[in-house]
Amino acid sequence: MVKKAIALALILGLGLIFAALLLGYAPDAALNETAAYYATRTADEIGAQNIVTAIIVTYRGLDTLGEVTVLFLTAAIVGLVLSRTRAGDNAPRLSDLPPPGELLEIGTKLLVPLILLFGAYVFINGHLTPGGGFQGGAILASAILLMLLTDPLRRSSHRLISRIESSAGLFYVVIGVLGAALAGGFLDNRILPLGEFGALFSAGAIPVIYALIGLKVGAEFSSMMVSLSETEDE
Amino acid sequence: MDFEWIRIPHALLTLLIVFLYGLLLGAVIQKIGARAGRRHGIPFYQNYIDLIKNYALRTTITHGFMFYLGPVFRLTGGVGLLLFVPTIYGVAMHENFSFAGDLILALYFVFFGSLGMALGAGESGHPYAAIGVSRGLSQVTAAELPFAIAVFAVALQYQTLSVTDIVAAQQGSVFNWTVFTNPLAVTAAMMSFLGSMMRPPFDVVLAPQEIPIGPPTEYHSAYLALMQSNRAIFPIAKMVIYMNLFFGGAANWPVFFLKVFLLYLFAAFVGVVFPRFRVEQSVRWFLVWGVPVAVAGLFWV
Amino acid sequence: MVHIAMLTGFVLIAIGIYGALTNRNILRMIVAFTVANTGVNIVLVSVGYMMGRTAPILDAAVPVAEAANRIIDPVPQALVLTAIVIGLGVTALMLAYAYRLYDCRGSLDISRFRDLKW
Amino acid sequence: MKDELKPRIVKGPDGIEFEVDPLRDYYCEASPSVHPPVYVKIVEDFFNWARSESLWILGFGTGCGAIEMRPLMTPRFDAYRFGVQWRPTPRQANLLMISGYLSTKTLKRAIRSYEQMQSPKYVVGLGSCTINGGMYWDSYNTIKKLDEYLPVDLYIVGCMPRPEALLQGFEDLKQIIRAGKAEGANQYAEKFEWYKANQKKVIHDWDMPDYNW
Amino acid sequence: MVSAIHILSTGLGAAFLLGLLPEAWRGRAHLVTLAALALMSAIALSWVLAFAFDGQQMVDVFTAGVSPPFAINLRLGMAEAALSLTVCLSGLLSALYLKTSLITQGRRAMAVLLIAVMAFCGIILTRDIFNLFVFVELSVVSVGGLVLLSDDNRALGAGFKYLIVSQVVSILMLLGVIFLYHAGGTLNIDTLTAANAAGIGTGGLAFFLLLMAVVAEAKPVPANGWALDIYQAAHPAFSALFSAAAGTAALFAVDKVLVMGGPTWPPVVAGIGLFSFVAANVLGLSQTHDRRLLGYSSIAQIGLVLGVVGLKDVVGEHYLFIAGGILVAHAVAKAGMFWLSGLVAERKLSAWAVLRKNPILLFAFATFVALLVGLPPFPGFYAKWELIHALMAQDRVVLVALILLGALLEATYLMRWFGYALKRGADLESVQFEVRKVAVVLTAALGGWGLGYVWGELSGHANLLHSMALLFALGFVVLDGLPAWVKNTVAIAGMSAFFYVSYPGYDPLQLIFASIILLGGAAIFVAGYHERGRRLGFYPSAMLMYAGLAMLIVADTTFQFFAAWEVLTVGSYFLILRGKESEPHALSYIVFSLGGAFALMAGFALASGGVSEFAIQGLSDVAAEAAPWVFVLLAVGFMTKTAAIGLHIWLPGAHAEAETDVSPMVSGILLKAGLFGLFTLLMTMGKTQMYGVELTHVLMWIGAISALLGNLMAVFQEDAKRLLAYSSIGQMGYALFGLAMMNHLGWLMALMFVINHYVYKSMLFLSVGGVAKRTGTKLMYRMGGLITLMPLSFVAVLIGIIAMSGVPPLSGFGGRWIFYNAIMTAEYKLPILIIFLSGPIAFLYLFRLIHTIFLGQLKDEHRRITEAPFWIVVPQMLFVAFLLGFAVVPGLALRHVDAYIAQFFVGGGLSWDGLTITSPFGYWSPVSIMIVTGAIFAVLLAWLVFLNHKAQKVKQFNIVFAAERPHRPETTHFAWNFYAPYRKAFGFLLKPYATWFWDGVAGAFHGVAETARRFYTGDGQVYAFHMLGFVLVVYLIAMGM
Repeated sequence: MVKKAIALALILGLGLIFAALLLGYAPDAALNETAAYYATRTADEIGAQNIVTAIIVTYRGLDTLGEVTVLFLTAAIVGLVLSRTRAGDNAPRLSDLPPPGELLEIGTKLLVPLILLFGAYVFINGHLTPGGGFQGGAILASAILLMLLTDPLRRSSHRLISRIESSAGLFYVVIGVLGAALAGGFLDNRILPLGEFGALFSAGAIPVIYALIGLKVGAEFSSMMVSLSETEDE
Repeated sequence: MDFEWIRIPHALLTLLIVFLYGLLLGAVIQKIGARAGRRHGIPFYQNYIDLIKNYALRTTITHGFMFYLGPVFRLTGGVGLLLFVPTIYGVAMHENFSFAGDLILALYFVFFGSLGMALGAGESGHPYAAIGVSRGLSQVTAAELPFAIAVFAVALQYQTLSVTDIVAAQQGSVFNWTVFTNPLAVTAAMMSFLGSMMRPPFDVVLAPQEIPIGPPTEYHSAYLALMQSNRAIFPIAKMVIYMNLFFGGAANWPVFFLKVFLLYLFAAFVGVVFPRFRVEQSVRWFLVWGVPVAVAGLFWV
Repeated sequence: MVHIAMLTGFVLIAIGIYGALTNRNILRMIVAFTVANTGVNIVLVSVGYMMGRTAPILDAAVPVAEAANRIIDPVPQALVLTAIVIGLGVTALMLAYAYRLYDCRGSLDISRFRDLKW
Repeated sequence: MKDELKPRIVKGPDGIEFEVDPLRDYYCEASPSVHPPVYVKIVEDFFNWARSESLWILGFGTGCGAIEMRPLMTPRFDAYRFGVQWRPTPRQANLLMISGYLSTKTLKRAIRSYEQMQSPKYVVGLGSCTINGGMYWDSYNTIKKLDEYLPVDLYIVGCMPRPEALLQGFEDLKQIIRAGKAEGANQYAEKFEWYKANQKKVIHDWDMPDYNW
Repeated sequence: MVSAIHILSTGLGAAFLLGLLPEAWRGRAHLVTLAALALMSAIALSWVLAFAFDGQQMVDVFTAGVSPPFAINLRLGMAEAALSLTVCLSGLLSALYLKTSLITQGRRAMAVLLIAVMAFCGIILTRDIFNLFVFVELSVVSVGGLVLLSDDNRALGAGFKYLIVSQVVSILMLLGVIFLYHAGGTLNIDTLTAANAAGIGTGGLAFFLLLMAVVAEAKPVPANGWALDIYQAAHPAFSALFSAAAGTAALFAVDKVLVMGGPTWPPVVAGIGLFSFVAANVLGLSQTHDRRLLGYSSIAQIGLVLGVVGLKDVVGEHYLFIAGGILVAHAVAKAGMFWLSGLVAERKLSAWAVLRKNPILLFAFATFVALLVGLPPFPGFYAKWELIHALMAQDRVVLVALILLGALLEATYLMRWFGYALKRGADLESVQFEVRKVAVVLTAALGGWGLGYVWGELSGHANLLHSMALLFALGFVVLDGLPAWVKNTVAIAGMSAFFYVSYPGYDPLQLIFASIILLGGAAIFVAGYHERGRRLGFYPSAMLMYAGLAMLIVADTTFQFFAAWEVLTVGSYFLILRGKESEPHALSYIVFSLGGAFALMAGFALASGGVSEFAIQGLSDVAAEAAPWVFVLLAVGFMTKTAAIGLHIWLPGAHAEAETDVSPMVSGILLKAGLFGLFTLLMTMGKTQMYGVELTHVLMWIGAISALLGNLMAVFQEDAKRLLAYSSIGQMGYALFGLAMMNHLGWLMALMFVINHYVYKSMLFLSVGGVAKRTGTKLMYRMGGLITLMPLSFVAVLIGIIAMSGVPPLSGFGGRWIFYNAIMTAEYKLPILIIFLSGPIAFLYLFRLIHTIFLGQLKDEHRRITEAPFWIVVPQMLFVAFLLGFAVVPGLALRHVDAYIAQFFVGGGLSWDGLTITSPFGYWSPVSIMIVTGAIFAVLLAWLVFLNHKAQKVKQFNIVFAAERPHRPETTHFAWNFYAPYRKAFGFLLKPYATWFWDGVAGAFHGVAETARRFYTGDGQVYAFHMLGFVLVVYLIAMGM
């Protein structure tokens, strides 16, 4: 009880700060300098229609690299943690599990290729339309999730997932380094021609990076889900 | 300072006079004490005989080398103390070796004998000797304090540490004596004097039956003879200092004899009247009564 | 509008944190934190929102020349994406922890993991 | 033999063990030797005079006669007049007064004290008990003839002798000393074996070296 | 030059690359990890070197080919490069250290480690607040992962607590970032600063949230319970990284962020930092778990740097030097300590005793402790000096006091720990340490020394590692494998040669001290020949002390003086610690010494007004309002060394329990350092008044009371060496008294004391030590009658006590004589009473010393012992000869000094008339006294021997014993409680008030620590409460300001 009271008091205190922030907040009338720069210069400098993508992949590419790394890290750690407890070989017992059902099985077979395709679409078009590597990657991973739901005992290849994940990451870093070497700086997308504004193959290396991110995110989510599902074995 | 060899026989003469007088005085004082108890007491020449008797013993024992050194230290202390202070004021013959040092030398030389004696007594391995030393040293630390302060007061008063100069400053009239110019300091010093004379009430050091006379309990024959000699010389040497510092010194032997006798008598008088203190009692007595008086004397200057 | 969204975000944060502070169950704490994270994300996007403007995509509807006056601030949108993904990562990590904690103690009560203290 | 006098094995600080024999290690083993007068007669006479005029008694009351010695210090008798003084330690005393009967237990102490005195030293037996046992002639634990154990220079008879007798005794002792006849210490050294044999005959728990230096 | 971005890309690339390697290639994967970390380190190193030597300017690294603020940029300056290097190296070494563990865990674990290091570097390098958030989160996640590597299951709980708190922090941070963006229209730190975003609208609040989030990463007290749990439970190699790298990164982040906030916030950060510093150190006092203790220490150190960061404006140009110095020293030391803890099997502090089995590790441990405590010649030392001076320059007295208090507390528990390691756990089984891990630890230790050198070069003062004396001392570390006698010879030769070379440069005062230190030290070393074997550790410690002393007396500036002071303190601490039972005493020694040293530092800083290079002579020109405080601080500092009463409680144990030939060094020589300091102080500042009280009069009182109580306590000691130790307190009291009299003869007397005390105390300690060696005890009543068995030792003690008691004709009398002459002109007389009383008391204990040891009854078990070892006796005989010589011709030394002192006091000096020395009041002829006394003595001795030469030699039980016989020597030796009657009279003065007081202080601190640490309940939610509460409280305080 005391604890809740203290918690409440603290939250109230925090609320005061929040209130100050809220009351002191006045929406900008015009874009601030940074946003205005992005609005006006993105087309020339980056060649991407989607300004958010331009910011994510190029202007703030380092953030994104870090973000990808967080996922990579989490996946690695989850793998590490869960592999440590996965001691011994308790063979899963099929009979314990209810059958997935025909609808799910067939639906999965039907949907997984579609989902994969959609995911690829989303990350390849990331510089043009809303969406991008993360969204696409998440969609890719949902396909794997579906497969796991259908057959909880399916053992996807850790090795493959990890290969995809690592090579995507490595290429990402390599592209970044190339940017520093060939163009204006680390992760500069202009190592490839900017192309025609609004075209699929435009905005320099952004589509490549987004593809890599998509693959990587997809692989990482998958790897986490696989790891987590494997813990059910025990 | 140029040294003249004639000083040596002169000093020895002083020593002889003081030694003989000291033995006599010891007996006389004892006799006076006996008279206070309505006895006759020892003959006045008894000390001489005792001394001869002790030299005449046929067998002796020794506990080791330090056992020899004890009495030697002791007597060296007494003789040295006497000879480092001018005995008779204004008589070059009896200035002894006072060129070697001033009052401070005399003050510290007092300890020379005590320390040596304590060592020799310790060598005997006798616990009573050690107990006696323990008591003696304990008592003397407190007893010396009023005296040290009084001496300091006197030195400040006359702005010198030279005994001769201090005596010189007291010449002219009886009222120039320190005892009149700074009675408080002298009072304090006389308290110390009582403490250093090994007479009641401060003679628990020698408690004759409890710790058979303490430090010298193992001493006999010539060892004892040397200590007896010291018993004759050392108190007088000390009284010479007192006399010089506080009572105008002595310009000739008769005055010397008189003043020393009176000083001795003072100690004997107190000793006859008062019972014995325990060590901690005497320590407290000096701290509680002696020191404040001495400090008052110091501020009197 | 903006204030309402923002208020919602703040309330969600407060609820989330309160939940995390008072629920002893680790899984509930994790859920509470995701609630709080959601609140933060709402606050993030609401900061960039401007009334009457459109999404920052330079297509036919928004020519480059007018973009500065037509679109909302794209930066919070970029940030929120990163924040979401990071939040997800941390949540996953916490879940992994939850799994291991349960594994070694057989309990998900946070107050049972107090053997390190003082 | 008492435990503390038995040889014992002791371990030194360096860990090496060795034997300690108290009688040998803690006590001087030398025997007393005879010290005849060495100076020419006149000097020896002078010294004897000094010795006689400076009698230092060991303050050790052995028996009931000790009571009679106390008055000697009082104004009435005042033995100090005659050069007689009491010393608390045997080292400085040269006259041992055996005051009355002497039990065998006290004999041991008397012997020790006597041996620790430096020669020339004198023994005076007080009262009949020291001569022949007196009224305790058949006692199981007093010695009968002091002379068999210590070299007595002078007996003062009486049971007990009065202080006046003691004063007279001192005068007699002085005469003996001046005459050079008070050589008890040398006699003791010469007949040391005999004295020891007599002493050990009555003292059954002999637990000291043969001669106490 | 390789761009800084590649520090990050290398880490990331390698992490991803690891995923491509086959699972089975674990060894190779580890090599890849090491290579990547090495490459990152190399890049950072190349930049550090470029900044240091090529005059390279700070560079901005743009990403995305767009200039900031529109794209993220990194910045690389000297600080960034150096800190990145620290981070990368600690990562590299940890990876090396973790080899086995990493190979077992596989490549994913290595990837996590790589990313952690990369993230820390990112935090340091980035100039974008959101990017900062990303790197912070990366570090959070990777730390969370690494914690899982621990074998300790409890680490899981700790890691989860960390994540809980991190969630709260990240929420705050994101809110801060976004509102700051809103206020400033950008995410770039520099642009935000320029736009004063924190001053616009909600920007201030947003900045506050961001700042709190970043500060939280620096683990401030009390919002840091999670960090302690992690330190305690995580794998030590990880904790090393966490402490060294994460702390470094977090601090730098605070530094970066703070510039945005304007002037309001630095004081807040400083307050948080210093509070953490002090609080963590208090809490550390009651820790018994080694890693948790390191955690507390880590938090404290980072708190200190955080404080410095907050005080950036105050410390001004030295900011990087100070903050960097403390930070890198902390990083190296803490990493090293954690690595060491991985080599120790048990978690008790005393379990570190196992390090004794390997001198390299012990050396490393000592180095790390010294780095943390900030002892010379390590960076923390220079940094602390500059910091205190910079603060003093701005009159930040309270801050100075807080910092010094915290530093002292930290030193206390670290030194205590070091003492445990050196002295506890008697029988250790042999342990095999992995060479790889030892190499890692050694690298860190050597790195620490390297940093010491670098900071010395940077300091603007003379580099301590260029000092001949110190180098010579450190050389003994290298020579330590040689046999003791070789080292002994080298030491003696070296000190003599040093004296010979330096001789022309000394003024008379310095000459006296130098003779005692160098020649006297060499003389005591002679006793060292009796030691067989190698005597590991002795010579470096002793020479360190001597080096410090030698540097002290020639110091011109306050810095040199202080540095020398610390060096000698450290050396003597190691020396004292060598004794068998000396561990607690060595601890109290070092704590008091450091406390004193801090007082000195504060005093110097105050005197110089914050100028760090300040000539000692300048003390005479200190501004009037500061002068009394300077005087008090310096005097207190020096008096801790001379063990003035009240500050003395370390001395008896330290001196008594030290080894036989160490006691004379620390007593006869070391104490003189304090006197030298007091000389310097009084010579330059002279009489100073505070609120109308003449401070030299206060010193007189202290000196007099020290003399009295020191002597009095010596009287009642049963332990011979303790007796001598207490006597030293008394003697130093005398000397202090003499100095404080502020007249010619008083000073001369003090100098006499300097010489005499050295001689007789060295001699007595050696003799007593030799006796103790032979008898196997220091308790006097268990000795007795040794005179025939150890005659030479007896002679030494005899001469020693005659000299010491001041009895003519030996030289002690000279001191007394000068003393009496000096007090004749003293203007203030009251304390003299006490001195008078204490004088004769010396007789008591001196007699007891010689009597109960050498005279009286010999004990059974001592019947076969022999004279003390030859080489212990040799120096004693040297001293005897010297004492006799000095007694006859004291003028040899005194004349020069007398003339030297004459320049400070007009008149009142001595004059030499042939062999007689005269003062304005009296005279003294040492030769005559010697001859007269000697002649009388010789005649009487000849007379007595002639008469009694035939005396029968008797044995010890041939005593008159009231007609009985003694039973045993033990019951016949009157020795125990020798001065029982005296105790009845003076016992009330002997109550250990000072000990009670200091015990009370120590107890209070421990009590506070014991109570306060219960604040960390171990509950993750409570920690989150702490975090939130911390933020709110800081908010309220900041709003109130």
